[in-house]
Amino acid sequence: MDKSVENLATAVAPITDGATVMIGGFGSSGVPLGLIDALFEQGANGLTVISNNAGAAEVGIARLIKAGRVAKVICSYPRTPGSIWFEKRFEAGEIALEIVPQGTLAERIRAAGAGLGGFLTPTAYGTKLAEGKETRVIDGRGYVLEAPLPADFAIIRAECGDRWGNLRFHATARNFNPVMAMAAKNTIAEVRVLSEAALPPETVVTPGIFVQSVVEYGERP
Amino acid sequence: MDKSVENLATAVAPITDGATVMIGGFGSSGVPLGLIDALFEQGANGLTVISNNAGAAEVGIARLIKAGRVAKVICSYPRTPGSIWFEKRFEAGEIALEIVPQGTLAERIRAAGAGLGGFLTPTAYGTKLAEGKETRVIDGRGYVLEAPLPADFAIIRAECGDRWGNLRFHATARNFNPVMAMAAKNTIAEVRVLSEAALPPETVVTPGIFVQSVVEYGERP
Amino acid sequence: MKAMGLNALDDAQLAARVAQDIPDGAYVNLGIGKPTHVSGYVPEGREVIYHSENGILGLGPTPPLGEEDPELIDASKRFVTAAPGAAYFEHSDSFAMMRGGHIDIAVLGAYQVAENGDLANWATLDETFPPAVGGAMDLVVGVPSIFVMMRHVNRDGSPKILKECTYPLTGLGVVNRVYTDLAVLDVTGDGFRLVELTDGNSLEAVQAVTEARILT
Amino acid sequence: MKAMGLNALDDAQLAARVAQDIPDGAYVNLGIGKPTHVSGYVPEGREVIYHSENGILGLGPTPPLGEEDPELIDASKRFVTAAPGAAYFEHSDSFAMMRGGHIDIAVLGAYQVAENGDLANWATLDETFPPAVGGAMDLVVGVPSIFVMMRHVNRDGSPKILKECTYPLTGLGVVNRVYTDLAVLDVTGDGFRLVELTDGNSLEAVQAVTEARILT
Repeated sequence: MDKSVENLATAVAPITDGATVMIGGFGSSGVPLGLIDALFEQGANGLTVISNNAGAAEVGIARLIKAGRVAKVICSYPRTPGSIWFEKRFEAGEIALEIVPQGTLAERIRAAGAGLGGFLTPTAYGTKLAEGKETRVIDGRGYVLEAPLPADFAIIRAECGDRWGNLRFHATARNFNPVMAMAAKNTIAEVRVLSEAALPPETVVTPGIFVQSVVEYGERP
Repeated sequence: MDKSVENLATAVAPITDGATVMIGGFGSSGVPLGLIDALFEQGANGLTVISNNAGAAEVGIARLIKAGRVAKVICSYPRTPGSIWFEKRFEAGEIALEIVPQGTLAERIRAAGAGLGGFLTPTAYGTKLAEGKETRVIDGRGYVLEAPLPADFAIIRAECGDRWGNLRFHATARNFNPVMAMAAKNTIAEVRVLSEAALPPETVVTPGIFVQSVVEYGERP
Repeated sequence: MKAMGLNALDDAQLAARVAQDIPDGAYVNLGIGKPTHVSGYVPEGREVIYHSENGILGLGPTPPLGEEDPELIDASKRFVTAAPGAAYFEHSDSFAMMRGGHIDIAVLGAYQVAENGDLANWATLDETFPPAVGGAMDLVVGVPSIFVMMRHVNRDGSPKILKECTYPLTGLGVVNRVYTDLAVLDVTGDGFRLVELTDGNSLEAVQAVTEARILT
Repeated sequence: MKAMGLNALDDAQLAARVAQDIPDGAYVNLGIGKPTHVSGYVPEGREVIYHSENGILGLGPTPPLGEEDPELIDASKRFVTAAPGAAYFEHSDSFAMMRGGHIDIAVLGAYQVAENGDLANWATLDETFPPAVGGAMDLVVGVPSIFVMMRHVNRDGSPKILKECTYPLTGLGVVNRVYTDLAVLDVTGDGFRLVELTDGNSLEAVQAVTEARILT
């Protein structure tokens, strides 16, 4: 079994126009910048992006948004300092936005990966973000029913991977990358180091079953 | 911060009559045998035990069941080869049983630990184990609504721990131990090695926030 | 017991037959009992990754006597090893793999299979035994290809391949293919369809020990 | 801006005041902005474990210049270090800690707090900005002690401590205690109850800049 692919362009080649793409990272940590740039070059259009933030300055997701390639963003916090391109597109009505509380975002992604049909969470109960959603009260506590959030692709970043697709992360660059790997039909992982040897089984954070391809990209953010 | 306690007896002292106790392990792997024996000596009675199996021969959970200390078992598979004491008590009507599919058991435990109010799972839809439960069909697929399963105590086993309560496991002895740690009000961990130094943060599987006390018990199963 | 007058594969032959249909690169969960033996017969050159519900992906062969790790076991509680590329994980992740559709094939034993794909393999009608389900119900809802591997008939000669299951169900409409000592059958929208007969058996003879109709 | 004629703590004094109420051994989440500074004022001898939503428990002090790890940041995206006993984890585990009641105290900023404990701290009524919620709604439902830390009044002198919030809510009835530059107030079943006044302030003067009634 060898899930490694030669370069970033090959890795992102399957991503089609209109695809839903999860993009790992939180702030600038754990963002698959190599894959995002390759996706920029590749040209896919009309994307729905699921990510915690909406990019900053002119790099990463912001680069895709600036180029008008993103139709919709599903995230918890689009207003990072420097997220000028998201704000511009949003004000102009050129990009759709679904705001999801961060923990609900992670849990909806996990539910998709774990084959669940939804879950009840107390988060956002009684607030604007629960409007139009089914709710119920259990033992005096209010809950919102949230649906799983799957994706066609996930592009994620890890510190180290092997040819079986096993991944290990560095510090807080772990963030959304493991849950996103679970939830996408096709998960593409950029790794700082592609290990010749198999990762020791005890140290694996994302087991290879959740990863369809691995590509080395040595640069650090 | 120092969550280590001196011995097994001190560790299990808080467990009261009638408590709900999660017990980690799958088969004979990852079972906190030292803590179970200490609980046997300690005397708490009328326990509800949540565990994958119901013990075998006369050790572990089977020892508690033999002594008539367990009022109810919530598990997926009580009929391990050699689970004679469970079967005896069950046939005599001396122990209550709630059978939960294994994945639903793990997920209900996790839901309790994660503060969720329940979840929809396709598992058991249309079967005897979904009888009396709320169901719904989403996109043509049937789901059962399952409730979180919390506990007063979890007694679990890990390979290595530190005074902050951080834990690391060995091979398939990991199993239910990490989710149970999340779901109990008071989690007591037996560790083969209590490390003087903090575990490296990248290698921690169960973060110390989920563990209230740690006790060294060097013996292997 | 063999069905009278029919050619029947023995357990090893049946395991070898199933193993032929496990492709290179597949993620596979093998159930307790007969299915466990399938891994020994997968043709050379195919790398198959075996999952066990208790938290390992990449089960390797049985360890040599004396080299067992008591904390490295499979779902049957047998000692195993970790193959290259293996990973350990906890139970909720393990069942996310099963329920979430990440495992390609599960091979399971069965008491009964019905022509609509219903499977009964966790409880009989005998109420003197406490029920025990384990991970069977999670596997059948989540894994896209469910292969059943069993004797074609019960020891008393009664059929296991039925119009409708009489035992409590494990899952509804979940079985894709049934491998028995007498035949291989696919479950289709119209019912069981013959894939192949064990050499020397006639369809009529196999149909005679099968309650459900076998389409060709 | 200070409320006219009142003695007001500066940001450092306010952080120090909050820090006094963080007990030894507590698991604490500090929100973006003013709350971030609380950790610098926790009295000597107390070991407090700081959680950050992006996957670390055991935040240590800011690293020296030039020794930053670009992949080790907190929720404010500032460079941090890992304290002894720290652990890294992924997002769904991080929010299980928050939502599941495992973190003891969260210190948050606020636009508005109401006398029933309602909190508004994620959106105003200005619709020209895209909304952004982050982890605030998860924290307030899950953490048993929610401390709000803010100026007592807005820059224009209008009250932030209200009978009812007018901005979109973050959570309903979630705030336990409010620390401002002018006073410390507990949220009780009957409304706000005075804990202490900043030295030199009279209750009357503080009440005059507070919409909700302050009980004593």
